[in-house]
Amino acid sequence: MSSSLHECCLKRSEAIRNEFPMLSVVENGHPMVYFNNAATAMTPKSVINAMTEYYEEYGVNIARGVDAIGYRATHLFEATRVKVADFLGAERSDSVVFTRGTTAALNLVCSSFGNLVVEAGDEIIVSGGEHHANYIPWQQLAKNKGAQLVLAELDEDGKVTPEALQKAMTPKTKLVALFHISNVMGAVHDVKALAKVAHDGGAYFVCDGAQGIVHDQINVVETDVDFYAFSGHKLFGPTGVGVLYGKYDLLKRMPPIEFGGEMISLVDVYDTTFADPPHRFEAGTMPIAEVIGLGKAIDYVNRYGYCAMQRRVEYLTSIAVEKLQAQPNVTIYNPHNYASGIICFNIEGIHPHDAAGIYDREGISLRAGHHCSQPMMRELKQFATLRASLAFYNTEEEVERFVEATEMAGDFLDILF
Amino acid sequence: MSSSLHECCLKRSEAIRNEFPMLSVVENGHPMVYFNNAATAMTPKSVINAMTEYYEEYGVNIARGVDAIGYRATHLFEATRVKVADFLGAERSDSVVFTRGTTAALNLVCSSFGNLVVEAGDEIIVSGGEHHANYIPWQQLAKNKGAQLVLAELDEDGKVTPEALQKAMTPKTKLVALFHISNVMGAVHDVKALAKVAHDGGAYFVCDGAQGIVHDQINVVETDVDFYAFSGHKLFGPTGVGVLYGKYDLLKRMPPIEFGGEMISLVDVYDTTFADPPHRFEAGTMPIAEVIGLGKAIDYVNRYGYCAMQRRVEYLTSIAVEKLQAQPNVTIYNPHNYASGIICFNIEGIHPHDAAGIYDREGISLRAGHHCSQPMMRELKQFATLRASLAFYNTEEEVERFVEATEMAGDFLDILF
Amino acid sequence: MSKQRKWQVISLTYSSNQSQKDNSANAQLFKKIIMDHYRNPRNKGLVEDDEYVTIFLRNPSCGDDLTVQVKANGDKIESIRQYGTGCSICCSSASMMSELLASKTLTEAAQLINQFYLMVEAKPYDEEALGDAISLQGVAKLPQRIKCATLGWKACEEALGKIQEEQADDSASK
Amino acid sequence: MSKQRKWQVISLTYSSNQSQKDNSANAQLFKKIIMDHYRNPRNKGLVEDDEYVTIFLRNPSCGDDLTVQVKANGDKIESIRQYGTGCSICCSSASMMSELLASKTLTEAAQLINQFYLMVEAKPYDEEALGDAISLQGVAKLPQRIKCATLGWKACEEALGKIQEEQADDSASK
Ligand SMILES: Cc1ncc(COP(=O)(O)O)c(C=O)c1O
Ligand SMILES: Cc1ncc(COP(=O)(O)O)c(C=O)c1O
Ligand code: FES
Ligand code: FES
Repeated sequence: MSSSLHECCLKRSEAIRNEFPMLSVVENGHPMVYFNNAATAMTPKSVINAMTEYYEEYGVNIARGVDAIGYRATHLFEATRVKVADFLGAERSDSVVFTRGTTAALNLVCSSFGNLVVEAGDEIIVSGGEHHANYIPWQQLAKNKGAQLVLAELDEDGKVTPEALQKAMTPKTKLVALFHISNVMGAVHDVKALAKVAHDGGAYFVCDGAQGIVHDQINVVETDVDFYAFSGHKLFGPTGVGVLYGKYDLLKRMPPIEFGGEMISLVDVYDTTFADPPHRFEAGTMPIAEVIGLGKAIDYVNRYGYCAMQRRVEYLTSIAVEKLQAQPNVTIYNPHNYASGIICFNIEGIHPHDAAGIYDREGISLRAGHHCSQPMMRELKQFATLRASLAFYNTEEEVERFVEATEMAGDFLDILF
Repeated sequence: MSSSLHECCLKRSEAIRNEFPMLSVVENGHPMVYFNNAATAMTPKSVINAMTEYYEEYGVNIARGVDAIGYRATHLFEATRVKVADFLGAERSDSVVFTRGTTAALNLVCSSFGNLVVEAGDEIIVSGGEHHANYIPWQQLAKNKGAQLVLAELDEDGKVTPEALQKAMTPKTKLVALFHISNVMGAVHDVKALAKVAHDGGAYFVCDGAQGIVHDQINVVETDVDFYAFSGHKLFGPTGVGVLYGKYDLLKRMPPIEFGGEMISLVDVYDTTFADPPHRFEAGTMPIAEVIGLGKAIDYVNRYGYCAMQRRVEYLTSIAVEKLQAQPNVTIYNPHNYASGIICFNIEGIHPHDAAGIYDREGISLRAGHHCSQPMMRELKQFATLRASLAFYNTEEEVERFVEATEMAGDFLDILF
Repeated sequence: MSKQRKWQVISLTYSSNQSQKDNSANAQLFKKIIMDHYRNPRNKGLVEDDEYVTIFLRNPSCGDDLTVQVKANGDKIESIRQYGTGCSICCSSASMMSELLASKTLTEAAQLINQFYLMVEAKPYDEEALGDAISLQGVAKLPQRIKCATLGWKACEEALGKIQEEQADDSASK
Repeated sequence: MSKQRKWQVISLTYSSNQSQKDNSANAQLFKKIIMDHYRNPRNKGLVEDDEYVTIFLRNPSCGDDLTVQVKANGDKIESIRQYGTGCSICCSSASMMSELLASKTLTEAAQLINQFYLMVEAKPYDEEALGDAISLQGVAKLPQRIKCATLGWKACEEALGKIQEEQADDSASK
């Protein structure tokens, strides 16, 4: 990580801000403050340019035929697989499957692997802090199989401790599916410890890394997760692409769930033999530009280094939390979780969407709603919350403006006039 | 279609060539001749720019919250749905589901609808001319259900006539899945007549429009297809996006097959109620930039008009076929199918990939292989073929260079030196 | 302040060219009306009564929901109830709707609902007819909040449709 | 033309600075060698014999496939058979492989396979050792065809691995 910037440099660096074109957007007359990074992060120029280059210079299909232009596309596509594997600390690149996103990746594990291993009477453990993408698939699988969905207990920070997971485990537990970082509470799981508890109890461990990949370097070998999923668009990459990492011997056992071009070995009239992983799970034309763009996003993260990004996010989040806490009508549901840049809060007596209207008027983009986690809302006993989510390219001034806007939230009807 | 260009204008128009940056690529020292349009078409600037604009100006998530920037993204995304519906002649835009591509769309129909309606003992009709994406899903469904996969007979052009379909129909036929235009033979189906035969026999009709959408305007209401699938990247749009059109009342009956954000209505601990179509089938973050790009591609096609494109493709294909036929060692498997721009051929005694090497050296990009249709290869009794596929932006000069390269194919070992 | 009077003020303000000051006076009035409906919602709370047609609607863009109950007597609306979780626009709008449409005929109600839709879509509409609801005209410049504002009206529209269906069924079976 | 002689020509050509003419003469010779293996493949056709280890490999980028059979006696290869559908590079390469590796020891064969990989990846390799196969050195500038050229060698490599496994098992069980 020798090439990564130190915090001080990062702070001063206009260069970083220039790399993200969306940072210059003016929203309702104000330079936009984008505090909705946990929904979708901004995309640096290098990623956008790489995709434009694909469409302008070698925008062809991959893995089909042997001409030079097709080889360039195929090569860059497959080189990205290697890059992703390195990024995750995976031992082999063919344990990296490209998907449409985290949701598709988790659904793939569930409908293929889950369907294979879970039987009636088994138990599947999730938490109430899961995003719907890591909750509903398991819930539906349990329902269809006659298995039992079990919710591990959350502590007050919104995470499952290894002890809590241990308590939820029984001899019937077949699989544990938990987030790496929560998208509502920003809680950070000790993935390695949780995976160990699961494995020691004879269960598989699936990790939803949609938020985790952004803020916390994962090593799939050290943590020993069986599956890990994430999306491009949250990691400064494009929409339409995501990754499922799986241990190769597990992938190897999994049947494909989509059928089409490039995933077959031999198609006979009444049956088909399928290619090995990862291609077995990559039917049809892949999101080629998007995979290449994701590779550039990973280059970007590697260039700056997790360390510098993390420090910056924690710093910004801590001052935002401190200033918000000074406002008596603000309730912060996760006052201790700085690492993810996520602040989950409400303003007393003001519907979160009404408050969001004021933030919007002030050019501040954040999110109001259930954040695709109705189970978590139930745990918080809220219909909805506000969520500010910060990235390393945000600034103190932006935090200031955010806090000021919070003070105006009571005038929510003003937006109508 | 008043704004579409006439053929003469189209032919002369440098402007068109300038709209496709990839047309200026130099390949192995020659200006590239791209005759691989059936695999993936080139992307015009307007499409690339629209996606860049998304990432630079409003690259946020959709359908979440109510701020202005999110509204812009959501609005453009949903406006594209209306545009696609209009383009297909569909009556309502909520019968348009966005997917990762044709393959994902056909798999969705198969695993959700097919799984719902097909029972043991039923018959599913496909043809040997299908792309794997419209063959293997049905084959596997039949296998899993104990249903029977039936192949309708192809005529010498490589298509199923309404009479041939009629012959294949039995009272057990539950579903018919056929291409609109074949990706190997370029044969064009009479979709309306085939759908009628299927419906009269009490079966559903699924149409694979991956190639058809490019060359033949479809009206889903007039043809009365139950489902129609296509990809963005073949229609001058981006990778990573496709469309499933379905009759709304059929979509309404279908269970979702992927679970996650934005496709739910209410998530309870042990069960979930799902949103109405199309969102029921659009779990998680969609390929937002790609959908917006697809909308621009449709604008592009609408601007020029099918009519002008078709005439141009037919004209270029007919001269290419004529000139190839003058070469004694060339066998053309589909000498009568000009409409699709697809020429399926082999050169006697030369492995298609060896020939492709010479074309590549000459800067000509075409495809060799089984074209993701091993059943069709069996029908042709070939391991593989060459396939040139032309688009309206190709030129007579390019056809000339293609024919000249064909004459050199015998020197295929030259590429090694 | 009688309803009558409110209407006058409003139509006055909106039929002439206004100074900045008038405008903000107007805004103050409108805000008061909205806040009043938000804090003291009319016809809030549901009833268990088979004579009511009940419609549950969810706003997909935020996840909030609203239930509207309508009871008709012949071609006249007798009572409207409403209950839900929503933002100020949604809740106040539902309250205004319930007040405005109660005791109207089915046809009149349908027309008023349409007028409301026209207003929030920034199209010409009949200001005189909408009562308190014209205080929500600012929604026209917040397209992303149209769904909030119309949720109650949509629910009522669906309820009216159902009532008419039922009435048609009844008279057919007679 | 004896094998010995072919090697000489080749190593000569490649150890000195060549004129354009030498180069093209060389190309002509290489082409002849490749074409000869393509048209008259050595050891082509499979046998039904349990003493052979059989490996079937598919080239995923084109769908072609190749089957290689290897029979060993102790640490020596006794016979190699090959059969498949592939392009000229694939088929000729498999033929050259079958000729070169037959009668080598397992260790020698493994080393030669490695030399071949080095050659097509444009890395330094031992020209003297590869026999006719050096005629395929041009593959090094066609990365998209490396899979074609190496398919036969990969299959043989897998067969050798399997043979060694079997021998290890055998000696363990003794
Ligand atoms: C006829 C046909 N069907 C289906 C497909 C699959 O499309 P995609 O790879 O975009 O999913 C193709 C493209 O190769 C095709 O030509
Ligand atoms: C924790 C978590 N899991 C899963 C997802 C789903 O990701 P996507 O919408 O990219 O499929 C998200 C994003 O919203 C998330 O935050
Ligand atoms: S934000 Fe939910 S109804 Fe207005
Ligand atoms: S092209 Fe298939 S092996 Fe060479």
